[in-house]
Amino acid sequence: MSKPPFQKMLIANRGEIALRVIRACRELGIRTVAVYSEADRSALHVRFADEAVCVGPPQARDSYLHIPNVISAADITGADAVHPGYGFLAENIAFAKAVAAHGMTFIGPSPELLGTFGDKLSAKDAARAAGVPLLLGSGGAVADVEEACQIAAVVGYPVLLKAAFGGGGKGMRVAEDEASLRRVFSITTAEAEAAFSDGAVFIERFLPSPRHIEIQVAGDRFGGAIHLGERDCSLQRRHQKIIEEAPAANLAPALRDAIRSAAVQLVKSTGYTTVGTCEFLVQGDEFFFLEVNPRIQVEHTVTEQVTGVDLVQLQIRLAAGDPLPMRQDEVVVRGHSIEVRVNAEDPWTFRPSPGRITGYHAPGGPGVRIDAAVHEQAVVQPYYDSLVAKLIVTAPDRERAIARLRWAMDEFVVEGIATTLPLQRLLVADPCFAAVDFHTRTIDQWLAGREP
Amino acid sequence: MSKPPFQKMLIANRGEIALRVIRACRELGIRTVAVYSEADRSALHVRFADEAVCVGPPQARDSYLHIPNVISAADITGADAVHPGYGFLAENIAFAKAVAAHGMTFIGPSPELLGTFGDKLSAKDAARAAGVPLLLGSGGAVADVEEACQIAAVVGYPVLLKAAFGGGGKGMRVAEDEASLRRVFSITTAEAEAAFSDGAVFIERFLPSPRHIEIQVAGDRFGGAIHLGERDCSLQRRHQKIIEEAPAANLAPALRDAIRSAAVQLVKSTGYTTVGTCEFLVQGDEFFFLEVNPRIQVEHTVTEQVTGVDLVQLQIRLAAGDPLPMRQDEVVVRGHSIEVRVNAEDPWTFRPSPGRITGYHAPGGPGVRIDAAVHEQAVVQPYYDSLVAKLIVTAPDRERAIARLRWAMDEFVVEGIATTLPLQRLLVADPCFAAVDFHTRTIDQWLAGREP
Amino acid sequence: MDLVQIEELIRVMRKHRVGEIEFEDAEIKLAVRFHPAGVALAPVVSAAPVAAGSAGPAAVAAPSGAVVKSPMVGTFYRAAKPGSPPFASVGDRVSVGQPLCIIEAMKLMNELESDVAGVIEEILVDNGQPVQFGQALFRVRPA
Amino acid sequence: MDLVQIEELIRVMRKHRVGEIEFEDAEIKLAVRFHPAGVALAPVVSAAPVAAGSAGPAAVAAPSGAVVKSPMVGTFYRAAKPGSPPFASVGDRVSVGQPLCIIEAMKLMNELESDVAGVIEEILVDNGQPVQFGQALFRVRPA
Repeated sequence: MSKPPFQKMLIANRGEIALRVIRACRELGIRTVAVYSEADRSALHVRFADEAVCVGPPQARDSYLHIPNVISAADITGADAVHPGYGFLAENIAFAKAVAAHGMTFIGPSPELLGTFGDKLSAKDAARAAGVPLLLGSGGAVADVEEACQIAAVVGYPVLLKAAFGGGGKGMRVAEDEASLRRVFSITTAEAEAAFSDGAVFIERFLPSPRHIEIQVAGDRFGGAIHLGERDCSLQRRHQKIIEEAPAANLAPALRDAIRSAAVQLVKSTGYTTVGTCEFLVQGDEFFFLEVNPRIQVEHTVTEQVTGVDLVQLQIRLAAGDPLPMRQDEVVVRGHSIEVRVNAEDPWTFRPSPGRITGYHAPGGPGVRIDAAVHEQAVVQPYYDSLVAKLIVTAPDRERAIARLRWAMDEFVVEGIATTLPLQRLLVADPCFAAVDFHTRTIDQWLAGREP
Repeated sequence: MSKPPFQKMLIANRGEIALRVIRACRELGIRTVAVYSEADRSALHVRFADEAVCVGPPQARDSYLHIPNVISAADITGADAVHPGYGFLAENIAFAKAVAAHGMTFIGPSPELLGTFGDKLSAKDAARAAGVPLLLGSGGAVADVEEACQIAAVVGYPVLLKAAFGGGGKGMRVAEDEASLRRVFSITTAEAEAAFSDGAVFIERFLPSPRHIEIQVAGDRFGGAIHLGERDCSLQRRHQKIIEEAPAANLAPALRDAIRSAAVQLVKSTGYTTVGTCEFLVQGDEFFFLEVNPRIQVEHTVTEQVTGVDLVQLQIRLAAGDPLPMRQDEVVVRGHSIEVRVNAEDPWTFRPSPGRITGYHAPGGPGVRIDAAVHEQAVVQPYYDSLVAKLIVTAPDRERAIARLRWAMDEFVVEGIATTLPLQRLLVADPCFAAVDFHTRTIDQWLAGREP
Repeated sequence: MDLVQIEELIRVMRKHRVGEIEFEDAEIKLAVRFHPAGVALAPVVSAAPVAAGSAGPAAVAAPSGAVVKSPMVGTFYRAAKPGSPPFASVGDRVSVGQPLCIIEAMKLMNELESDVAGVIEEILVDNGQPVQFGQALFRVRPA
Repeated sequence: MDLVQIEELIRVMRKHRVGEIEFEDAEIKLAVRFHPAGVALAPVVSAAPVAAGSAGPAAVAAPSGAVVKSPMVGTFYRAAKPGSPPFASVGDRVSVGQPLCIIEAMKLMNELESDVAGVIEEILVDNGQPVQFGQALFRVRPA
């Protein structure tokens, strides 16, 4: 086996992603250090790492997000690299800088790149500079209805009118044409004034039924940049992805190629030296830049399944300064993979459902991969995110992947807590799923229609 | 999806293979009927099948092996096909005939083929007729020391002298040359006389360090026959396989091709119309026919992993009369896969260790497949075989598969019963495993050396 | 062994007035002792699960009838052939060895004989219905 | 087995008036004994968990000292710098707010002040040794 890229990796995370990184490190010959809060003493990432350091009480801000304790844990164990996973400190510039200041390697982008992509405006600037299409809009608050109409004429109807300080779908209105824009403008500003004490509104082109398509990318220090195909993550509940797949189905080849090329172009133009994801919205035959996530993502698994590339190992090797181990034409997408996120949440209200898992059986068999960090009698803590397990199925084609997913979901037993599985079983059984007839608002609309 | 090959499948088995068949049926759109003994009321194959029928008390001979009850279970549920799994009734000619007599399809070979391969002598005749090399020997008991010497001269030294009624390694002696054969002949016959009340002895060429190589084959009703590569199952403990892999490592390409061709030739010559395995012993650059198993095998999984072919679905489709869905040149072996059989046995004495599983965690993550039918609080019954779970890892090459297997075994937790995992962890960590320096006697010798 | 099981053990000890138990297997080692004073147990009246003792603890839930179960998998028929009178009906008095029904299995008609004497209280399976091994067919009040 | 379960076990013992339980498995070894005074148990009427106090059985394992724990992850130093005398040694009397040691974290020296007054009974970590969050550093007998 080739020389390990690092000697000892501190994993600044918990749950399934901590286990995922431990597994990658074991294959690379890197020793591992887990960190844990007092609530996670008996967690699997603590059990399976070579060493473990308690970094604080249960609350994340005092433990997993507590930079001095996490850095000190790396210091006292002599780690030479730190993997942040996703969430927690993964996109924290201060943390990335502290890791470097302590002579360790941060498994991720440079602090500069974190800054570029952490800020929405600079990320859009980077995309614009790379020639990547952006969703047109006012950019900031519009002064009055006349300015709104001028912008809308450029953006094209329908447009979305959005309270600057709104959120969660509140204070938004769609205008089909100029007359309707003039009509709803005053209502929306008045509502915004009443609800948020600020009447400022934005204007943006409205996409009625966009798909969320994201490209997995990777770059090295030698200017190399490739994509590893796309994922379709349109099935979201209030912007939270719950089913993802690779490749995206029913995407016109020309459009698919254009999106992939745009992502590689963007990565190349920013001197990107790690793995990451470029996210886009796709409506009809158009696509628009959304954001770049310069880290490993929850749904990286489906890309691993269809490309055969271990993205976490690739990420670690790139951080060590290795060149990309393959050319673009060596990346082959083969088969179809679907991931279902099993969250400890009420399937209809999405209210978190922490507690003890009293019964647990994960499916196995051909084409089934489980990334989880739970077991029977494990406690899903109320302090952290609600992801319990990822069920990933892979088959030669999408139809067979769906057939596989159906039995795998039926075999997945989690007792003692509520999970999102009942909702996902219905979604996957719905003809719209097999027909790829869905977009980012499908689930919310479906749930809204279900309520009465 | 294409039309299901059958409407309803009765699965005349239990444990992981019953679950494996249920999963294949679900993907093919076939409804499933489980059978179970009174000891298996809460077994997973009962839970995950569409229907389940109790066929008798715990003892296998009164339930899973009780042909009238199993056939009646198929009758009363209206099944149109019966899958026997492996073990139990899988190679029982009377059962295969009864299934056909009741108008159902047996998922396996015809009763005639079962007969051909169920009898050692007729199987050897078939192999000989197909031009497949056989291990030379006396075939039957030798009359006296002079005949023994004549045969040994043809067979070539060293030869193995074997009491006809011996077993389990008793009453066997190796002779290096004629002088030594003359010396041990009288001792062996006398011992056989004393121990088994019959002094009859066989003579056979002795292979000092053979590897067990088997070829996965498949044939259809239209004369088509292909192989799906080989497996190396040399790591056995008293003829019980405990670690298997595909493809076989360090096998000279010419030898590998010769074995594969011999297997296909054998299948073709017998009009084989199902999936199965041709087993061989390989010593140096020679190979010798051992037997044909005309059924799905425990270790079929590693072949599935490296070929991407679902062997159970293929077996079902062939039984329905479908032609082979691929040509030989479309079978591509890609990557490397290793299976570890986790048995409920003392790892050193191999004494069965039934009981309740009080703690259970199976590994997950990239390249890990688990075929099991247990869970925390499940009871491993004393009535049936001791296989608890199959851990299968797959990676781009053997070195990475071994690295993956190591962490996966370390993460595999089974509490409350003893399992073979501690032995297998040592074996996989031993340099001889990475170096492919092993044969069918390696484990027994290794355990013998360990004893004092 | 968990708390529920330990409490169950204590209940069994109380029921049988056992003063001390020591237990050990591969997994656990457990000892439970009531105080030798012995009297300590006598005055317990309230709360506790049992109290039963004094009167006649063995008067446990006596099942009201015997059950005849299917010894095989097959199809249940109440009569020898369609149109024939049934072998047995509710209210009939049956003796040991008397045919109760037929189970058809593998195209063979197997007469099932009663292994109890008594009165048929209930027939639990409809004519022509499939039955599993061990499935309850008749409830018989022993006589 | 955690505190909640132990308390539950004690409840079960009281409910059934069990005098003594010893339990051992791969992870823990536990013994619970009510004092044999016997009388201690007799007057229990209320079923409630406590009542304990009066007699004296509740004089359960009073921990002999307070423990000062590390509030951060870092490296433990007994003195301000190499060669300096340690802040505190076994037998020293310390007051609340008095520095006990230094925890070096992210190259910063953090003085740890005592939150109890008393006499240092034991120093649980060697000089220069790494410490985790919540790790016990000093045992102090409160005064």
